[in-house]
Amino acid sequence: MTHLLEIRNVSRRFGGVQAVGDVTAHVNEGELVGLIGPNGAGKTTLFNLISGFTPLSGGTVAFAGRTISGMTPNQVARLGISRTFQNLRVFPNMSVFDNVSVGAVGALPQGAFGALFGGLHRRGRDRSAEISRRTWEALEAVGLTHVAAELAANLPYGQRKYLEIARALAMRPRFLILDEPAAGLNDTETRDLAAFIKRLHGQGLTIMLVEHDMTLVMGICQRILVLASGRKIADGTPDAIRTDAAVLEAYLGVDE
Amino acid sequence: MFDPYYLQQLAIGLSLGMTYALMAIGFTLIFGVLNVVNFAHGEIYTLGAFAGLVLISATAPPIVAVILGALAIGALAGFSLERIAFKPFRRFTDEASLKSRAMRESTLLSSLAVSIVVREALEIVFGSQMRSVPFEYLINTPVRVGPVILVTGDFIIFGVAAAMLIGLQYLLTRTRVGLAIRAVSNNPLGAKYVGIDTDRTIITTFVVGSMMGAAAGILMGLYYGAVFPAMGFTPGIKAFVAMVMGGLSSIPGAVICALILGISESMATTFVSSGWSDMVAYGFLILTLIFFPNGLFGARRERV
Amino acid sequence: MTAPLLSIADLHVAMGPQEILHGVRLDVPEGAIVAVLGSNGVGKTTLMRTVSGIYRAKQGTITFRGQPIANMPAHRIVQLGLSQAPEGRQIFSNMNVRENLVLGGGDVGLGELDRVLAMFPILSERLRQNAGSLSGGEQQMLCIARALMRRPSLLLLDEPSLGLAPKIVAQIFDLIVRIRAEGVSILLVEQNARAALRIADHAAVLEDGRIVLSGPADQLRDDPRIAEAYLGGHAH
Amino acid sequence: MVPALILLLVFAALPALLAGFDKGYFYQIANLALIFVLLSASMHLVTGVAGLLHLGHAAFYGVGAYTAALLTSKLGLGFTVTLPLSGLVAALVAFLVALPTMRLVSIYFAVATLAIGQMLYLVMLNWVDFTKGPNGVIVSKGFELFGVSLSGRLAAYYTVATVVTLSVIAIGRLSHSYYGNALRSIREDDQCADAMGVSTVRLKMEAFTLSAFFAGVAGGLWAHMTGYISPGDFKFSESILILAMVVVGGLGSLPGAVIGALLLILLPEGLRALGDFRNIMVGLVMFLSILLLPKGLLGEVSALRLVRQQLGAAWRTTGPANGKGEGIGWR
Amino acid sequence: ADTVKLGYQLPLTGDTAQYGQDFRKAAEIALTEFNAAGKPFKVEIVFEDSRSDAKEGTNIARKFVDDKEIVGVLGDFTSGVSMAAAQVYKEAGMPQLSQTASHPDYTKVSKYQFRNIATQAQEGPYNAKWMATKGIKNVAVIAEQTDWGQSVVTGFSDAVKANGGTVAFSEFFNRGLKDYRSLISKIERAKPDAIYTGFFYEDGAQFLKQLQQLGIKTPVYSTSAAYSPKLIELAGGAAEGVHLTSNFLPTDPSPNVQHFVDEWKKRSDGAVPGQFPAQAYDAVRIMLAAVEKASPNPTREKVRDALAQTKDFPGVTGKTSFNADREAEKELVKVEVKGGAFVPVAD
Ligand SMILES: Nc1ncnc2c1ncn2[C@@H]1O[C@H](COP(=O)(O)OP(=O)(O)OP(=O)(O)O)[C@@H](O)[C@H]1O
Ligand SMILES: Nc1ncnc2c1ncn2[C@@H]1O[C@H](COP(=O)(O)OP(=O)(O)OP(=O)(O)O)[C@@H](O)[C@H]1O
Ligand SMILES: [Mg+2]
Ligand SMILES: [Mg+2]
Repeated sequence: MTHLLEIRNVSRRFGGVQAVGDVTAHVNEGELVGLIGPNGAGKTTLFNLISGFTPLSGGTVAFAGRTISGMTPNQVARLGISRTFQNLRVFPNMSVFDNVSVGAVGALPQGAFGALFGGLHRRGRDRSAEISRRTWEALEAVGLTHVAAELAANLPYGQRKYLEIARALAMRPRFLILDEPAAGLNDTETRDLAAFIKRLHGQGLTIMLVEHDMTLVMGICQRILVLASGRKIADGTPDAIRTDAAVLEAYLGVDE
Repeated sequence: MFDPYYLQQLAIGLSLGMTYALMAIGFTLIFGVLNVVNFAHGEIYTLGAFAGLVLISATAPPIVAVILGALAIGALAGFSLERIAFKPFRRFTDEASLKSRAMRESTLLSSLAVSIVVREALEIVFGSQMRSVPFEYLINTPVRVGPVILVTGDFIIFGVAAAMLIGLQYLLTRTRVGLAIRAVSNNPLGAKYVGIDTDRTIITTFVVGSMMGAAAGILMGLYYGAVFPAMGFTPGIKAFVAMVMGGLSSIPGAVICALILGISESMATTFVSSGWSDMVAYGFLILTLIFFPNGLFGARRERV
Repeated sequence: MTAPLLSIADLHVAMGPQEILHGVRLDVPEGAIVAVLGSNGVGKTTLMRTVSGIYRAKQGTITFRGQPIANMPAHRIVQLGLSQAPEGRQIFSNMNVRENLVLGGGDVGLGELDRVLAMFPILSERLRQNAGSLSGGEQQMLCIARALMRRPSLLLLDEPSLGLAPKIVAQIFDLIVRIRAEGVSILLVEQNARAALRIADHAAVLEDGRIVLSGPADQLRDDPRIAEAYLGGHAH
Repeated sequence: MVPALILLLVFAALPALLAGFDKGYFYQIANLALIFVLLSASMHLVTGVAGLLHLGHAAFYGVGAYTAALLTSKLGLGFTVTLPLSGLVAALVAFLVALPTMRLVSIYFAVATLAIGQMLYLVMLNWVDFTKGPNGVIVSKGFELFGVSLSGRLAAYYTVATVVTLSVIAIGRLSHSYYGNALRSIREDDQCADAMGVSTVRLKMEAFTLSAFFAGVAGGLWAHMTGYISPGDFKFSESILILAMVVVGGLGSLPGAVIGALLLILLPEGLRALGDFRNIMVGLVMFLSILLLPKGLLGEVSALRLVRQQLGAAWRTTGPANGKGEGIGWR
Repeated sequence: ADTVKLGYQLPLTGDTAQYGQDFRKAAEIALTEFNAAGKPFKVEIVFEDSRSDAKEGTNIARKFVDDKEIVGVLGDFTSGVSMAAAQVYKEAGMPQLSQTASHPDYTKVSKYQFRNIATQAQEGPYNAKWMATKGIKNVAVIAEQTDWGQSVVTGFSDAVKANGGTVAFSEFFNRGLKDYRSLISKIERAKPDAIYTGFFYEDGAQFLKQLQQLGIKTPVYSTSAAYSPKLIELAGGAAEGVHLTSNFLPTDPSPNVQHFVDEWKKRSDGAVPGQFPAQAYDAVRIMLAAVEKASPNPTREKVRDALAQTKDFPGVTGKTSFNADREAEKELVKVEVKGGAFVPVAD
């Protein structure tokens, strides 16, 4: 059977650092997978390798049966993989609405022609309406409609996190990659976020997330991959991971 | 069998390149600390030349005094320029402004506006014609080196540029001040958190860079024997191009690219024609950028 | 009781027309760990930045060792012995790790380098690597390490555990306790309220730009309002 | 749409005002200002919206002007044909030169456009056999529409105003659309835009080409309006002038670009009484306006307001979902 | 009317302001004289700054055309601006007399365009002949890349070939080029007997200095455009021996030349005028004479006709007549730089 995402023997070196070494893993359609590991284990690098930001040193990545290694980030994105960044990257001088609409336009490009004459024929109008609708839906999904007109730079950190997620959702991805979505949120906020992610998952979205907040990861992920020093050291259910000796040693620390 | 003609052309190209390099050094230093193109650097260069000229015609001092005078004016001009055209834009600390293109290009344009005012003022005060430098001050006595003829100024410029380059490299990589300059250039907010007086660092850089610009101006005045308000324009563009081609942050890179520009111009004149020489220089630039999108010695873009 | 090391009174801070802090009062006694809690966007970072002199105070006083420092230039404040590991890290991404630390040392120099590197062994492996290419957590460690380089008498930590692995988080909190033992006072903003309250001596809750609750940390730990809002619904 | 209507109204009503003076001078300035409105609006697309510092815009203006001039003088074609061709040829040239350079970012992009502009200028100047080089080209035909002459004072004004208004409206639609948002995202963070599926290289190329198209149209207008063009009209300082217009008015804002152009064309004319000091004054006004309003006389209105208006309608027709994200069928 | 208005468009600011400023000075000398001469009417000149920018040049042209009292226009300086403005004057029937416009098609724009400058069609053959009499067979030609430079090269090269000489080398450089050494080395490789140059004094001085630096002794010939005391001031000893043509000699003892030179010196700290101010002075006086001839009640058309009839006008640049093409026919003088001064030579 084929998996939605298939990572085969992937590796990446930066000079002397083996950031990711020979990792093989997969994500099934409809799964919610966690990726954990110590700082510098290569989690973000792996995300970058999947989303086309970093070229592979070896191995292949396939999505929905198609090899995507070597594609540019926007090609990958248009296949339905959408991501957020570990360091928040919103478009500060654009409104919240406009920020999110970029995700929608990324997936449903409105060309120059459409922008010029879109109002004049049905297809163009439909396209614009569709983009508006997706944008608005994504904003509703994260509950940011009330600040749609605000400049993104004026949002507090927590709302920016949701903004970034909304932007990714506006693409209507098949596969969503979240890099430390809960960083900087307090426990209550993290709990809300966990519920939100779960809801997204419940609606059929495949999700992979990196997170250092174990309550969140253990609470919502169906399966967890563990990286350490660029290698996969474990892959299993939360319960299995929680007790895995190698994981305890490398990541969780003994007293958790 | 080598033809001394080509050697001569190469030497001329190198000498031309050195004149660009002389200006590019200060330009790159200033760009480095603010990451904004200082359009007024050409006017600093011109002011340096005029300062020297005024001194010469007023008191006919020894040449060292002329250079010192130019340096003083350069320092003063750099200081005022920073205060007038750049500092006011640092009053905005909110994120939207810091990351806004509009703010960035405004800073660039404010230096442009200042440069317009300075140039027009110079034209009103001194007229826009070329002014001659008394012959005893000129540094263009021919010198024959083997089959090649150069002038004394070529060696002086080489010496000065080399001294500036080595001095700055030392400053930037080996001293605390240099480290502070690089820190401010990289992350001004971060610099505040580690206790760097960003304002003073920027001013210092401006003063040093402008002194170098003014020194370049007076040297060029003595080298070509003519001083006029628009003299900074062409070398300014060439210095800008050299800086970007070299990779922005690398002063040696800017110098090397200035030499490449000079040589490509003289080679273009040799093999094509003088009218097209800039075409070749710009062609080189584009080619370089196609293969090295961050300049020859530029840092790669940061990871995402 | 001696005068507190840092004392903030009636602090108002505005960004443009909008006022963000409306009269904050907060003391950090010598040798104490003070935690500031609060949900997103209430102004914690604004408070920290104002203490460090990055933002201007519209009104109010901040005194450090009896000396008023409100609206003093940021670099002077740092030189007085008040370092911050800021939100967003603000490291020098185009410079290598060593240079970052050297800059952190400022005029105090490199005396602390070995000690600091011993606290963060990962960094000593990466001294020549560009800080911008470090992983998120590594950058966070660098940011804290840099602030320690000056041997500050007051350390401001804005969400130090952000992006760190659980094992490292535990280490960081141990570290905070350790450096307090060495005589460094600490003002801590933290989302991980549970951990923060465990190590803090005092704590304050910031809401909408005002301190709404403050007192000894163990008291706050048991306060039901805190439990509800910051500890995920149930105490401990 | 509303600003476009206002623009239309103003342009249409202006002659009533100018007629009061009965001065060819006012028409001349009005036409010139309009041409620069188009130039600065077209640069707005690249520099304001997509955030790419463009230092060679005047060259495409020149390509357009030369296209019109050479087609008229060599093939005897009239304005009706040459105007669209001016835009198309400029766009084509821009497309070709953009092919290798659009991967560049930030200042590297800027310096590449500087080089492109200078190279095109050198071609106009030095390729004497084709462009007549420094001799320039006399454009013997004025404005016309399918053979009907429009070179009377009023007719010429309306011709320029119509072309410019239509173009500015087109640029407005481009920048205040989702297409414009995609361009803006490149300005804000191109790597992140890339991750959102925005194909940055392609969009940069399109924006660059489109802006060259409108600059070319402006060139065609200028050629037929003055009747004589020479390379000096398109040198580097013109690019900088256009850039100044875009920035003074408010980078990122189309009305700002329009106002900036009007200001920097009208101001030097208005200050003629100051004699030799007028350019100092222009520099000072420019400086002060940037100093006091660094985000421009008119900051970025952003697509925001317009998109919201548009959205308001769109949203009502699709019907808002209730609640806070519950049951949203966003898949 | 008792005052008649003229317009003068010229660069008073910008990179070429030095020329415009000189023209204004020359015009003021001419105007003061005229108004002091007790004529039945006074003349007023409206000066407008074009910055050598075609945009501004056409704006000014419209402005002048609008002013019903203006019956004639002087200027502009560069051909580009003069040509652009000419399109306006042509349409409005405004006589335009430029002291310097050298574009080959300038006077072809319409019957309203006049110029007071020796064209290269005249100067080129004159110089070619001069060089031929000196036994120079093989020449190198360089000129600035402007419309004027273009006409320098064609006007001269054609004549050289017609005289049986050869042009060994011919190239254009961009105005304001600073380093001519590459070009000079290249010229020398062609081993010409002499170098013929089309440049203004700024470029000329640099060229001559660098020629000297490279130790090259090949004789240099140039046009009247380089004839300015500033050439010698800037180039110093390097200007020695340069051959030029001119139609204005400040040393000419004739009273009207001396009067102009004295007036000029008074207004410029004792500096001596060069070729261009002299042309401007004459252009203004030719225009004034035409206005006088067209009075009373001069109109644009009448001024144009009067201008066209200008015959043997006794100016400081010699006698000027306009031919049927409204080109000035000038008497040229041969000059050489000797001992730091321009000295007329017989041959
Ligand atoms: N461009 C680069 N040059 C050198 N080393 C790099 C580069 N990019 C990443 N690395 C190194 O690769 C390793 C993996 O980094 P990565 O960002 O993937 O870690 P991570 O698992 O996401 O960690 P964290 O949880 O801290 O975010 C790190 O040690 C980092 O220093
Ligand atoms: N530079 C600024 N310009 C405008 N508004 C700002 C600025 N800095 C902060 N704000 C606003 O002030 C409020 C408080 O922000 P602050 O960053 O201090 O919150 P915080 O408590 O640190 O939140 P977080 O937990 O997200 O870090 C927010 O609403 C934010 O939008
Ligand atoms: Mg990471
Ligand atoms: Mg914060």
